[in-house]
Amino acid sequence: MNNYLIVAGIIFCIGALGVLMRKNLIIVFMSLELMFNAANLGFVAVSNRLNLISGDIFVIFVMVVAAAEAAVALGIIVAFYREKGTIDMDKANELKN
Amino acid sequence: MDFKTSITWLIPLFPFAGWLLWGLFGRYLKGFSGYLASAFIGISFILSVILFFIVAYSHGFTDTLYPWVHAGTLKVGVSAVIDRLSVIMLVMVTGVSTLVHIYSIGYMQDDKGFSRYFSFLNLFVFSMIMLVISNNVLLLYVFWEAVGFCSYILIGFWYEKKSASDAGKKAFIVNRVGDFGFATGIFLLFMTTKTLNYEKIFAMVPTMPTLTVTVIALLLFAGAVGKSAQFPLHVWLPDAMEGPTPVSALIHAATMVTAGVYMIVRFHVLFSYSPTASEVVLIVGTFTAFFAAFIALTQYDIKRIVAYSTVSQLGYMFMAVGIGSYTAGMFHLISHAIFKGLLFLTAGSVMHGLSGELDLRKMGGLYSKMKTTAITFIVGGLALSGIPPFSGFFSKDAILADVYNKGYYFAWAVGEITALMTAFYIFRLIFLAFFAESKVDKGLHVHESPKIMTIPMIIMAVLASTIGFLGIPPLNHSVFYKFLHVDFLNAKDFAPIVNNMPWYVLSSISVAAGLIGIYIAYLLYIKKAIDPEKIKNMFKPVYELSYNKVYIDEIYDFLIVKPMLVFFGFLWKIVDIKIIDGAVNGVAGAFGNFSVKARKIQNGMLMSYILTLSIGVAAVLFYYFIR
Amino acid sequence: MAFFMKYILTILIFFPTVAVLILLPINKKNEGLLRNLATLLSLLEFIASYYLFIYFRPDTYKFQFVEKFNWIPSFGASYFLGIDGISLFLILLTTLLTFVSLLSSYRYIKDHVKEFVILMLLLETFMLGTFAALDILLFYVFWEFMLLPMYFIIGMWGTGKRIYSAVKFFLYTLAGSLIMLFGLIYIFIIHYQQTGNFTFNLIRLYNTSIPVNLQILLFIALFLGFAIKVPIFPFHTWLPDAHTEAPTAGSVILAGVLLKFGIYGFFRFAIPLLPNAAQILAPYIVVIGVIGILYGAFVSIVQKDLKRLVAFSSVSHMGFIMVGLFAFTAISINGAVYQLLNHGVDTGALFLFVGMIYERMHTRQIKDLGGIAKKAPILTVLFLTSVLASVGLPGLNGFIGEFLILIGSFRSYPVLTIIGTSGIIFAAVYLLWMFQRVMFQDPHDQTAPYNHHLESFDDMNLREIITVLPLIILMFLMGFYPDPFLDRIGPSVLHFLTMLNHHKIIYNAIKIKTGLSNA
Amino acid sequence: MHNIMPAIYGLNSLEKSMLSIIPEAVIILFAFIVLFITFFEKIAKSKNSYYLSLIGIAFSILYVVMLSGRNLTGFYGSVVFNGYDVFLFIAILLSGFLTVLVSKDYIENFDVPYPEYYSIILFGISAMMFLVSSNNLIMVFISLEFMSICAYILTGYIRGNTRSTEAALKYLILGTFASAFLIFGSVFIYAAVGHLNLNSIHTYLENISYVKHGSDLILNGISEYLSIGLLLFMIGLAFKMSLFPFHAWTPDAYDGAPTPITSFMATGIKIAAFAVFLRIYLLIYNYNVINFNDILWVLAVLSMTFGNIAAILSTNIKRLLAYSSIAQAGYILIGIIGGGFYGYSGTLFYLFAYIFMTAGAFAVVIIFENSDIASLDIKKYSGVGYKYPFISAAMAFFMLSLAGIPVTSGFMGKFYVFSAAVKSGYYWLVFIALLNSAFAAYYYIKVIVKMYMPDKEDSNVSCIAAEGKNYGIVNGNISEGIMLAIIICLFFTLIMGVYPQIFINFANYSAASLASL
Amino acid sequence: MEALFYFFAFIAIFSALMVISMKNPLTSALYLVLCFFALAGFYVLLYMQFIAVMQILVYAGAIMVLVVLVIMLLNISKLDSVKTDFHQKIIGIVIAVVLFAEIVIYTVGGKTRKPTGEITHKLINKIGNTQVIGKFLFTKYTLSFEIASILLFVAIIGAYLFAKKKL
Repeated sequence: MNNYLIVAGIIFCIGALGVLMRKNLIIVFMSLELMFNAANLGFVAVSNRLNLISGDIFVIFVMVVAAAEAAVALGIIVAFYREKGTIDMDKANELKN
Repeated sequence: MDFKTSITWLIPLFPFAGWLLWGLFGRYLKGFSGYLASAFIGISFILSVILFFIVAYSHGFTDTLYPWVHAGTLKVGVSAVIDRLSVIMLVMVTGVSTLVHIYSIGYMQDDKGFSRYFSFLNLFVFSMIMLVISNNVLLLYVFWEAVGFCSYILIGFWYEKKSASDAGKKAFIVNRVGDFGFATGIFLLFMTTKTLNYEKIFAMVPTMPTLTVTVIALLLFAGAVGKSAQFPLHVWLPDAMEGPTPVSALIHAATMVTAGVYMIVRFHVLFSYSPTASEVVLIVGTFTAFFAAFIALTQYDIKRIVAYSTVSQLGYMFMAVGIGSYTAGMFHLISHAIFKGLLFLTAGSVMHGLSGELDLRKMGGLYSKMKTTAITFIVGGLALSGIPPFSGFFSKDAILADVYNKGYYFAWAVGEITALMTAFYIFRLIFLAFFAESKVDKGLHVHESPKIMTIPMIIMAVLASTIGFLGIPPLNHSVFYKFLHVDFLNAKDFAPIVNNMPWYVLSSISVAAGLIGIYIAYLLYIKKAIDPEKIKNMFKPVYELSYNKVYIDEIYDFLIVKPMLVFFGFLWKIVDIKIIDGAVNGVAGAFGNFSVKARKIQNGMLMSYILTLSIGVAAVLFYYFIR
Repeated sequence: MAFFMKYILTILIFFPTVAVLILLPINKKNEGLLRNLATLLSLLEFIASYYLFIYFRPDTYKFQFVEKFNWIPSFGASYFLGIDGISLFLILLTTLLTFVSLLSSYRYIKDHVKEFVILMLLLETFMLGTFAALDILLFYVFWEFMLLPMYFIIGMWGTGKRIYSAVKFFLYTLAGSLIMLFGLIYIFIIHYQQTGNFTFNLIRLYNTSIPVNLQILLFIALFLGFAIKVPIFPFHTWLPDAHTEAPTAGSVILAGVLLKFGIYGFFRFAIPLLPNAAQILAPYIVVIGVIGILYGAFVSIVQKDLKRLVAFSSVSHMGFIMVGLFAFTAISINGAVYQLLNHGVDTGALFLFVGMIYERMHTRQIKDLGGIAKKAPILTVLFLTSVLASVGLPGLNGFIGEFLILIGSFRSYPVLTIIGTSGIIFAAVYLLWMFQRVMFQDPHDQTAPYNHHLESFDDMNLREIITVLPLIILMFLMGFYPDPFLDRIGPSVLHFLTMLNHHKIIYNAIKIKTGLSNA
Repeated sequence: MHNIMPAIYGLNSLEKSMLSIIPEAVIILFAFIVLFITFFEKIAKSKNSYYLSLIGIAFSILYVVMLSGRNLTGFYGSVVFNGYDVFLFIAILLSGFLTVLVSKDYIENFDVPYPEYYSIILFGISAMMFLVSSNNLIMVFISLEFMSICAYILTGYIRGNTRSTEAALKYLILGTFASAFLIFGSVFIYAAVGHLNLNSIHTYLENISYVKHGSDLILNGISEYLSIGLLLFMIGLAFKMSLFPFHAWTPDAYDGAPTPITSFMATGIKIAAFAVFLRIYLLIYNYNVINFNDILWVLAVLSMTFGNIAAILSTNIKRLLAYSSIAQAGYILIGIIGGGFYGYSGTLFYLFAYIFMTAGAFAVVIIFENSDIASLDIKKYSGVGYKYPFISAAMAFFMLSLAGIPVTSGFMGKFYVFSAAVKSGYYWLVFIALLNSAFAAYYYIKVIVKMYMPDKEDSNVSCIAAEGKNYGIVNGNISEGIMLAIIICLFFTLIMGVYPQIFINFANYSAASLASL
Repeated sequence: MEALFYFFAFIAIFSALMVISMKNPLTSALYLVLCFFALAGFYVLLYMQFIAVMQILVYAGAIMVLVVLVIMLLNISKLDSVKTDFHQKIIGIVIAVVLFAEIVIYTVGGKTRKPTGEITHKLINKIGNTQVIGKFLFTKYTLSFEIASILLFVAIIGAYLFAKKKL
């Protein structure tokens, strides 16, 4: 049982590492998706272990949210690209201090 | 209020009213205010005389006008004590004041501050009267300071002159130094006795520990040192001569400066229970007498010479009270008031005649041109030198005799030497001013003063030559002694008479000293038997010392004033601005610096924001680990 | 009339606010009307406040003219007003000085007149409220809001580094107040823990018993708040800046009323709420007070700016008052309270004169002044009077206060008092020296260029004379006849000491000192 | 099969469920109505959407008021509606109302579609309300995300404005990152307790046996997962509450977003986040071995200190307010830490007070942005106090309220939460908070200084130089809406400072329902 | 089962690592799809075929297609060589490692609650997990479901607002 959670944890951390290290917004976004998926895995595993179904339901909502977020995020990335001509995270530096 | 209390309160009322009237409406009264002021004081004088006789033929009394300060256990009223001591002072103060007022009408005639002058002169008289009659220490202290204030105002009367306003300020501040001691004495007195009323205090003195009494007495004496210009606080008096001359006569010779002596006499119970304190009084008095006379020897400013002689004569008075001879002290106080007042008035007359010239080196031969002035001046000089039958002879002799008879030989010797020096310097002045060949500017029209000035001078000269007879028969048998001694019965006889040298022996010595002094002056300045310059060169260092007033002012300046100013500057520039304010601004600045740092976290880089967030996550999770 | 007497405190407090509402619709161009109306209304307020004096009963220590309504029941806060002998005079002083400073500003305040008079009147409301509040929360609300109008007055009409000064004044005192608030909340909570109900009622909070160690901490918290307001050395540095840069009216109010709040806070709040701590810490505070006396005096001596000199003299005077208050003897506290009033009158007057000189000479640097005495005799005499009152010349008010403080404190702290007494020498030094340089000094002196404004220096006009006259009269009245004042202060002071003595831990130690035992 | 299924709703129970979400439903309804306006090109540009939104919010408030006093649970315990919700619904709706009011002036300066804008605001409001009333983790998660997505869209709403887009981008990346932690945390909570419903979790934790472990009480077996889950969950919420160090998005997003939206974020989102945190805190966090107050303590101190210190040198008014909102979050947290009925009531009171002072300040900022000042730079505010007396006075008042000067709601709120914390023995926390408020006053009064005490050298950059010339508002007049918003804010800020008792009663009522859960 | 678990675990972790380390976003995307498939495998192992299918449909199908579309649309096969801040990278790695360590330590150390639920995988298999999920989704979680729909709707509006060049 813990194995699943450990795998979930590892994937979550890899996702976090990706967010931390990468500057390409698309890759960062994909890393975020990884993190969400890690949580999904955890939910399904726990739900299975506890003989419950609510975790699985949660997963469905996470997916919905992920989809919605993907739409908005990609929209913003596109808009950003249109304005700056790049999807480098560091170019978002107009607002500071 | 019966008759005598009404009179008591009327005496200060007149000058008080005068102050307000001339102060507020002086500009409408013009020259008239001088006459009115003199009249007011004159009335006070007459009332004082009446009161004198009332007291002389019945007994003293106390009266409270209204309750004044009432806080906690401290209850003080505006109240008066009328006994023989205070009536004598009253008569003296109002009498001399009346004469000086009249004199001033002439002297200040053309001054544009005429009304202001009389206003403050009246205020001074009021304060002095209140000082004399006050029945508790607080009231005494109030008017003690008030006379100081009037002195400040009147010294700085011609404020446009920097030296005048400086002198006024100096007088006030030096007096404050003395008052600081005086105030502390009052605090201690109140702490020990829980009252400020004279009678209650005096009733408790015998039960108090000697040390306490000594400390209190010495602290009070500090006030007297300031007010009566004794060493080391004498520095203000010579400078005070920047004021109008009648002011010098009234305040800096006759009345205010004697307040210190009066105070000690008033507190005789306290002082007599502390031989140590009395001894200090004696030492300070003796030293000052000599010291001031020494400085007076070489001065050229006539008013300053007379001023130093005042300091010196006050020293004599302190000698007297220091050995418990309160009547002798008071006697000298009265006679000194008259002859010194006279000297100042005449000096003023000289100035008047010479259009304000004060330097001896620019005078000479005035006798022929202003006879009245000269003669009255000589009367004063003789009285000062202690030549019989002038008053100074009787009063000074009474002191010196007591000093000798009570066994203070050294003090006596110093007193005699001082007497010699006194005679010398005052006659040096007389000879140089009136008899030596004239060095007056040719263009100056030298003239005798108007009647309004000379008449008070003549009256005073007459008094100076006659008042001494109150002092016969000599010593403890005199009229004066018998009259006043009643008030001193409570005093402890701490310095009993140990010798019984006949009075005439001692008197002869004194007179001899005086005559020798006069003779030396005669030799030097009239006969020119000895060249003064030669002597000057012979004793160059001593001469310089005397001429520069023993450098006391310079020493004060160097040791106290300058270091203090540097220290204060340090406090302000370094401690206040750099350290305290610096700390405050430093804190503010530190926040500014933090802000710069904090804003670096917010550098606009998404990467670093993610990093911050992750660090937060790691830290929060770590908390669980170390919990 | 009955209504008036019943709610007199509320009416007095909020009358200026009503006055503000009256002034609001007036066009700001109409400066004359605004000025005159505001001054008139403040005069009315002063006259109305005189009723307090008339109907005040001097024979009791109890709070009078009490009004009490629920305000925030959840916190136990109420609208609770009342005055005793001390707040009575402080209220009178406030109404008087507001009138005086409004009258004094006719010449100085030239722009934004409307804002100025409104702020002054608002300030008056809050000052009065602070003095009358007997509910801690209410007190605090008034106390802290009071900073604002003052802050605006300094910042908007000040001179030189006015913004720096205003901000410093605001932040410094605010920091103190907030630390004080901490202490007050703590006491409030302790009372809740002991009795189970919330209350901010001061009289009930007096009965809270707090462990001594905690008391000391809390006292330090309250001390910081009040000490900064007083201000006591070394928390004084906001004062010279604020005073120096503020407009005359601001300086007058600042010195005359605002500085009183610190002492008032000690008297009303810090000491009775934390009596044991107060007694334990008193010696240290007296030491600080004495340092303040001397420090203020010393630094005043070397000041070059006229206003700054007067400001530092306040530090010195406040030192005296602190010594008097913390000596805990009936006499010294009477003196301290009396001196509080005196300081308001004297320093207020000094600032008025300084302001008049500044208006005419356009400089405050002492070396650039001089020769004024010749031009303006009335100014000279009146200025001298207030200088002397400040010096503590007998016959004027300053003396009585100082003397009572010193003679009272001497019992408790002889050595310190003697050191403090030397302050009276230095007071004479700095004030007289200042006076001499400003009024007498030869204007053609070589040390500074000739100030051409001296040519057109005119003597005080009628308005200015009326402005200072009440203060001058008070100086003499309070010097010659202090009884009506001391009579009313006395019972409150005695009650204050009795309260202190009820706390028995150090009862015996201080019993002898206070002089109550043989009163 | 039937034994594992939830009971079928009766008609009554469905009615009750519907009743419990009526205020949200009304808002959503109006959101759709507003959105439909888009279809009609002609009226799309007009003010209809603006008025419709206002009406919708007003209706919703009406329903909340009508429903107040009821204690409803709906949708199998997914949502609850009780006094707590009444309070917060009104707070959120007012915040939304103010946002809509101030939006019109601002949004008309840009070439963007209006109906969508208002409709998304309405959706956001409904999301917040769902968040507040949600009673299981799924609801919490989904409404939180709903709210966030609305916020992302609104933040980047000004198309073609690089600042706006950048703000949205930063907000989105960071927000999603934080959400990931939140959801990963819920995995662990779920693993530990096996429930998603907050009440069930609460009941479970209440009945579980505690084991003595050293000096700690340890929940039987599940403490590790529960703790880590709660910690991660808290991070997600702390992000929305913008507590240091999860604050990083705040200044940038606030700065770049359209100003009305900044106001919306600063008030609505913050309140909703605090509300849900408070609920979960009370139900779950209280029952764990970790003393969460220790962490919150540190977060509160760091937030206020960072917020205040960073704000000191800010010259951009929106950033300044953003930093200030971080600091304010720290103050609000003190109420939660202080705890107890008193503390929760204080927190709610403060939240309520906070809406009006912040929204008011932003409203003034919008006016200034639209006027001849046309800048967010505080330096440009030099001397506006004389030019716009009323608005400037209002601004000064809001600043003072934020600084916590008496006679304002800010003081009462601070006083309330601080005394609650003192009551619970958090002396140092309160002490630090008070010191913080002391130096925080600096930057609040800095604004006032600029407005009323212009420097001489400032005069060339400020409008005061042009005093005398008849400068008007550049982009049309100040509309009644924004003035109304300012007046509402002023009114509440003043009344809550002078006579707060009614609001305290309201907060008490609300806290009582919260505590009775 | 064990073997399958480790197989999927290996693929999932490996592909996840590749996602974050590939230079080309397109490659990353493909690895992400791989990762999703591995996760779907996990779900199957956990008797949640419905979720597995959803995973493929929603993530691999919808979201990833969207991502790839965007990549293509923006024509950014490679990021311009951006200088990465070295010490930021170090700190990033350190933090990630710490996070990783913490999460793994806690995960290993913790225990779940004892299974008390009734919906065992046998039951699910008996009824069919689509039906179970559906029953719950439309009863107990109706409201969430409805909100999710609105959420998607708003997200569509948002995406449309952002992505459209000109309205």
